[in-house]
Amino acid sequence: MILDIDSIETFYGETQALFGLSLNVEEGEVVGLLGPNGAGKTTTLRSILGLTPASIGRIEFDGVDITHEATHKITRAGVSWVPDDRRIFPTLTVERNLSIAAKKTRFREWNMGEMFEIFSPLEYLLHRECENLSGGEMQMTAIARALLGSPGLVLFDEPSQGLAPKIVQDVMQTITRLKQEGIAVLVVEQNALSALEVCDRVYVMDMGRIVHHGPARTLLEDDAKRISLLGI
Amino acid sequence: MSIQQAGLSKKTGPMHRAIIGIAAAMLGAYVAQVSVAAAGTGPIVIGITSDASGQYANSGASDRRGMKMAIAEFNAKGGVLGRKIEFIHIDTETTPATGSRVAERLISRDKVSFMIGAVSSGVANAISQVAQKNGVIYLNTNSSSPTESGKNCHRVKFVWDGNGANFAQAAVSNAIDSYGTKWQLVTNDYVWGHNTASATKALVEKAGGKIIGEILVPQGTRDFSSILLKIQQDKPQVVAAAVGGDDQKALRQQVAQLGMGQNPAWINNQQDWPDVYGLPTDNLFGVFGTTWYYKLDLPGVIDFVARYQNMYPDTKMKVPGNVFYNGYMATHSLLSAIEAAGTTNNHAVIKQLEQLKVSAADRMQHHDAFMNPKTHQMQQTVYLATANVGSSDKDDMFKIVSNSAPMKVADAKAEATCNLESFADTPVYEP
Amino acid sequence: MALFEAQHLHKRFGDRVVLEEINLSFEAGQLSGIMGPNGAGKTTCFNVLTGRYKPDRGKVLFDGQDITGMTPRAIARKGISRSFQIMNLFDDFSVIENVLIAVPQVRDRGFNMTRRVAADVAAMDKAAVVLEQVGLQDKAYENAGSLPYGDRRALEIGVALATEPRLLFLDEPTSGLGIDATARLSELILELKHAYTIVIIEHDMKFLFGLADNIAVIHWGQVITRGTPDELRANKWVQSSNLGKLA
Amino acid sequence: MDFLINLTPHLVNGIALGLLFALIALGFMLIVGVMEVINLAHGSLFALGGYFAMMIIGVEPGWFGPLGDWYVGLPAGARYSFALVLGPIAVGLVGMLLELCLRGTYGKDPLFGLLLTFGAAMVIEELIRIGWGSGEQFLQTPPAISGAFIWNGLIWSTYRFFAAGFSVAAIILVWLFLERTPYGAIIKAGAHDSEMVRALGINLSQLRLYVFAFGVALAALAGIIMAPIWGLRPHVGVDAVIPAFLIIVLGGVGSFVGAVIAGVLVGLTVGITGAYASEWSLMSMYLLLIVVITFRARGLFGKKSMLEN
Amino acid sequence: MSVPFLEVDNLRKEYSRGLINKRITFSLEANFSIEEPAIVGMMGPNGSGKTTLFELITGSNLPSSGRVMVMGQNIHDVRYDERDRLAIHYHQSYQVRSFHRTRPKFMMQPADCEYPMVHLFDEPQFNTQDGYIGFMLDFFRKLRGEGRLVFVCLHPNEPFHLNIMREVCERYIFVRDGSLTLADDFDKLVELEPVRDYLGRLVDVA
Amino acid sequence: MNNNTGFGAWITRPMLITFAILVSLPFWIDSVGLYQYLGVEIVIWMVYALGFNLLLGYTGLPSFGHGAYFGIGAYAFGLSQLHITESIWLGLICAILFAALGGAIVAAFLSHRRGIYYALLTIAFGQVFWFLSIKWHTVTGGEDGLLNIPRPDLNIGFASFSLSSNEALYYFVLALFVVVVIGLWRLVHSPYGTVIKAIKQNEMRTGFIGYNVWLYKWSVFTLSTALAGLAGGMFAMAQESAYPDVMSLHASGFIVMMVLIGGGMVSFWGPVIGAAVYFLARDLLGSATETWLLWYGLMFMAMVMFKPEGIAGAWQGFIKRGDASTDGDKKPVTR
Repeated sequence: MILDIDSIETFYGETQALFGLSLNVEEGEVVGLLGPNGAGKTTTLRSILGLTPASIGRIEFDGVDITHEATHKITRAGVSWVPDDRRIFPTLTVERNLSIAAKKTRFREWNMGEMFEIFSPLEYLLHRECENLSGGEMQMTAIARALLGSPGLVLFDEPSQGLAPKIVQDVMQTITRLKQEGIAVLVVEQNALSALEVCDRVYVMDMGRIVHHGPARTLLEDDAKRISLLGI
Repeated sequence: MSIQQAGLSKKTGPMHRAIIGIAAAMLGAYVAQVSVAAAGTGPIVIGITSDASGQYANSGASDRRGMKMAIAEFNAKGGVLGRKIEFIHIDTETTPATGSRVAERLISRDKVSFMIGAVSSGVANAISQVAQKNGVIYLNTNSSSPTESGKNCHRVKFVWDGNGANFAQAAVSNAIDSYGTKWQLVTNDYVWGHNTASATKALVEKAGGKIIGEILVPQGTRDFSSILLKIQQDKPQVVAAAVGGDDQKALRQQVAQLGMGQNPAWINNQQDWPDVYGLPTDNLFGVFGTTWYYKLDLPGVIDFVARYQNMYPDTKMKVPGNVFYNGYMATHSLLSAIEAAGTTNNHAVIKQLEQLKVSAADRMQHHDAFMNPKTHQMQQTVYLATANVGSSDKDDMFKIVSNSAPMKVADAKAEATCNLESFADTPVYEP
Repeated sequence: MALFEAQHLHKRFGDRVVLEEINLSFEAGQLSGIMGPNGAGKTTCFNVLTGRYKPDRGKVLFDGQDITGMTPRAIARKGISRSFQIMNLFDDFSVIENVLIAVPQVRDRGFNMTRRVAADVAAMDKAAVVLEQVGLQDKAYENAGSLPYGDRRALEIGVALATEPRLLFLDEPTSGLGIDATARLSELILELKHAYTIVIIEHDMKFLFGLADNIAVIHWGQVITRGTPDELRANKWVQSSNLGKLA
Repeated sequence: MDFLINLTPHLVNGIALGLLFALIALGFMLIVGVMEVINLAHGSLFALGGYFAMMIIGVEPGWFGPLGDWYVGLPAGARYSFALVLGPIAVGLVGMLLELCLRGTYGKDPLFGLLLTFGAAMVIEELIRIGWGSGEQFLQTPPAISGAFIWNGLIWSTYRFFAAGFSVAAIILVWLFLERTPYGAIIKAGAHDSEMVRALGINLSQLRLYVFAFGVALAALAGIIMAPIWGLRPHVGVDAVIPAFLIIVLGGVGSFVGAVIAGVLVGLTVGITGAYASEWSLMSMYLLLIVVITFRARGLFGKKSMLEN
Repeated sequence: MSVPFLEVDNLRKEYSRGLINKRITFSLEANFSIEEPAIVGMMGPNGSGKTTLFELITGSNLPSSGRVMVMGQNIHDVRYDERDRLAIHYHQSYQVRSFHRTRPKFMMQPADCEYPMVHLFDEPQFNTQDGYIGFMLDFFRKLRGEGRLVFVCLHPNEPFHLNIMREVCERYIFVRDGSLTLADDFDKLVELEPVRDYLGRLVDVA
Repeated sequence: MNNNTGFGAWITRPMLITFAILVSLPFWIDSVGLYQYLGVEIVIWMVYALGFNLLLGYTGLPSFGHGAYFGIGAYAFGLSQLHITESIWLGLICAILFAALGGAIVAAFLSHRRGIYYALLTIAFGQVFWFLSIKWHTVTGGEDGLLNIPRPDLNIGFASFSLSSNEALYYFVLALFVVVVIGLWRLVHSPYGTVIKAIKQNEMRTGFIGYNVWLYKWSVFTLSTALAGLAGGMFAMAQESAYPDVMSLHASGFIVMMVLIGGGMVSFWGPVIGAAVYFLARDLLGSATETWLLWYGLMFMAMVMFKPEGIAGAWQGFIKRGDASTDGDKKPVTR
């Protein structure tokens, strides 16, 4: 098991956002985390990353307790993050954005050439300042940045949000590729249908709790259940 | 207080008690450090009010050493009127408002007998005002503003340093003869600067010189480059600088950098020893006034320097300077005056000080000195000095150029502007 | 004539055109919707309409009066009120204080330095009414900063309501709400619909289709189409979308 | 025409002065821009730099054994260069200590960082006073850059031009460092989005520590350069921190180019008023600021910053 | 109409790398003109130069040679802040224009229009789920109806993308590796060998 | 803050305790090793700090040049006594009016600004006033200040009291302090007080619910400078002089320190505590050691690092924790 979250509770100041949340991800597995806005999906990712550490409960990554570890150490252990708003550094070039993320971990290492292969436009964008990139280009940069960190687990936060379908498709292909390489993926999605197609298992959250958990196929096939849980 | 405490704690529980406990402990610390000076019998307590932080901290320290040496010497003789002499020092921060508060504190809480010490005229004013209100004698040891013995004079205040007008008197005619008649003034744009400059101006014009311009620089100026360029463009023969404090230090440095210290000739009002000690001699620019120098070839000077070195073996300044000298002399004269008066009654001591005459030998100066009873300024020898370039002794920085008798350099304007309070208006104070 | 009208609004930020050509009008007593995909310029449009930004070109009319370029304050005093997408409350105040400060009577006495706020019974009553409207009457003395998300959304609307607006703008009120909370919000807005003229910005079409009398679709900083929910729903692409399938 | 001829030296002088101001503001800007901390201890550390340099140059034979004696035997220029390198490093270490104290204030009202450094300024100034006394000190400069030269019939200080040239070099180097090196990229990234930087595996606390130390070292460098012009006394820092603050706001918080331009602008203003209305030369700086900020809320090149809230 | 709507006149753009030993990494050539209002569909893979062409048309990118005339005005002679009155580039969700500023404002001409004449939609988000497509297509038609020239650029990867293009567009431009191929209707377009090659199995669906 | 007990009452228990301590002060101040004059200064600075906190603590506007208005008050008091007529009321009214006038003009420039730009503009204006006070020496006496300002008798129509003793003066400034405290307490619980607190929390939203934020920011600055002027006038009375250095940047920095140490950001009483602690610490340290700045600076740093909400904040936390431990089940840890 690469990621094991055991009944964590997370607070923002005095407001509680997660209530005894547990989930796990196996190596090379793609797990979806679905649910409405404000359900606590992003908070879950932030807790894993140590940006908003859980106050109660335990998070293990790769067999090590990372609940109260510093963010940079968690990342160096092999967790990469593709945030929903990309958070590309706008004053830097694409190349710098990528190079400051590059590092070695015990997991598979990626190089720039592979990035160009996955996202061909990156090559000619390399020396552009990121301020002027389009949304899709930013997303490519964000994903490439995450991969260059040699992750064993990639956290995708709403990867399809605000993207052209073609790019969404690219992103989903990338996720499939990661799976083939044995890298685990936890993907947070609102746009649930596209996510369901690539996921092995899904968790559905609401109000800071897991309200459903099971194979992705079940939800894909069971319309009634899907609509009651996800509204689509 | 204990009743209040009980009342409070009953109502409000343990936290209040804890806090009140802490407060009580704090106040207790205060009580512990109160030194009680009962009037008339106990030790004579001198409140030292020299600056320990701010612009004049360094001079303040030197001033203080002078006073302490005088006090130590009297104590060694058994004190004054059979009473030991003690002192309390509180920092006035080179800030008049703090000066006021410190004076209030020293008088009302510490019950001091006398107050001594000032470098900044603003602080001296503030202290003297409180002192006058209470009738406490105050010695302004080292501030050289003409207003101290002019419009801001007080019955209880005595001024021991030469002032800007004295120094200008000594310098101007000398400089016109040696360097030329085309003068430019560089004046710090505040009261002291203006007073000093106008004194210089009057003297220059009287002696047949011509002022070609006056450059006003605001207090706090650190960069004089544009002003130095302007001086070069205007080509005066003599520049009379009335620039004080840190501004003067920066100006000195920048003049030295340009090698402009000799041409044009600089007339600088005064350079206090602690301000220049340790600097290279080319940093002392021009001709300036002082009241004393440790290499004066007079009897007693060598012994005085030896006493200094004996008492302060670790201080950075290996030899005493004018600020130390003024602090020492003022304290010494005050204590002598008390002895002469036979009482610490302020009116009696003031009268003694007003008719103070000190021989040249006792003051280690070239001429006899005396207190001017109308302005309460010590009338003393004023020396002109310049940098002792090429000296091998690091301490021997000044070359004394001339000395002037007190009457020759008297501040004529002071008597006209000074209006001392009557004795009747000065409360009796007998510590 | 429409209560509120926007004509040819154009807005840039530096080298970025955000609104190209916006023409809108809202009738009194109706609930109008503005919708569009993410980043279409909805929020900027909203900010221009409510005076937070001044348009580079174009006019905004309220009740026949030109209010273009007026300060938010002046616009608010004319009777236009708005809520915010990113919550904008007075976090250190209690819930009732948040509402109280928005009540016009309190506002008119804003420079009164001696009267006790809490003693102003009329204003307190008014605030209580608003709290009841948005369902927060039980939490009146809780700190706004520590309310749960859904309640903060409701309070956001409550503050806007307390100003007794003639026109109420709501900016993405469902943003961040779960299914239940969204449903409750729908009910709340349906209630308010009887009393106020409301304009809602939303990217959630389903939510708007259920509430609005008419809808303008904004994209690329322009109104690309407008109509009643039924008209819009008739579009074959809407039919074949998730929305159509559900509707 | 005469007026123009008279004016030219003042323009040259003003620009030189402005470059010095820019150098003084450089470290301050870096810390404000990257960490959003207004470091009021900038001035005291500026002074500390001068004192450290003085100590390094003034080593006397016998202090540190044979190595010290070898060092004392070096020419003045070499010792001065040592001071230029070691002084800032030493102050950088002091800065690191201060940064550790500052950690608690991150993410809170920027006022707290400002106040903490205000306290630190008092402490450092007092420590200087305890260590070196409150008197005026003198920083030796090597003969090659001392003295004066005559140009256009006027005497100019060699050192001032060395200092201005040095400022230009320092400004360019810092700019290159920020723009052209991966470290600069990390610093800029950290300034923009500290959370994301952490999530990329960069140790943010360490980054802040180094950036603070670097900014403070630049303050020390400015202190060493300015000491021979302004003199060296414990409270000399006050003269540095206010212009630095002013230049940053004038140029716009977070803008490198803005700070440099604002520095030169302030230098020109002070220089020219110094020549023609010298009694207003200090005030002109503040009036310039009031005028600029009245019309341009965020300074000349400012971006939105957390410090506005 | 005497003046053509859009005249792309021997336009050439090269990107190169290396200071001394210059290597051309990308080049685009275009030469065409469109006389009247139309909806023009543009297709081609990512990185083929579609966006660059749009940037050149809106004046936010400088050509290596050649010129772009919009409504008879050379776009690069029009004031920077008014170029979008002639041709506007809808890039993802908003329009970013970063100009290489070469001349001061007073040396340039003002634009002749209030509302843009040429609208370039760069990869609009055609998402079947949210239902906006229909409104977008209506909007293209509306602009066309008001006498505007509309470009819709797409990199189709779903059958319905092709259907959309066929439904709204009147003319087509295919871009690949920096060179343009023009077609007057959809059928002609898909007959072209490079297009078939590019679309692969999608063509069969179409 | 203060939602339950005494919310907006005219007089509250802490107020009575404070007044009681201060009224009894002359009877015990000497026996704890302090001196009456210090009491006068402390109470004056409390007024100044309270006025300043209206700006910093309640409206969230940092002013680092507030000394200027304190100084203007002092000069206005002095000049009116020296050149018009000796009257306490005239002097204090002049002090308030001129300081408020200066404040009003400056506030007109400031009130559109926020954060660092606000702070820096206040510094710039503060420096301008300070500079003018030295430059305009024909009026202000330059760096020597305005000296020998009379301390006129207090004339309240039917009777007249001499204020020449520090005790008498103390009771006079205390009376003004009481008026200021009650007035400010009222003000911060009035609609006006609510609005300025709202501006501190969310300036934009305050504008959007129809308040003229600019006008409130302007008025609160002016009000705060008027109080600074009043304090300055009293200070001139106490010192019988007016000096430019109270206008310096340093002095302005000290008032900020005072208010924060006391806990002005979280409590009405913060500035009162702060002024007292500041003067006591300074007096104690200043007489104990020459390096008092070092210790004071360290104390201040420790305060910001460990208790940034100040003494009043620490006190509140202390009480809160006490409450929590006694009735822990009343307050659930989680929702």
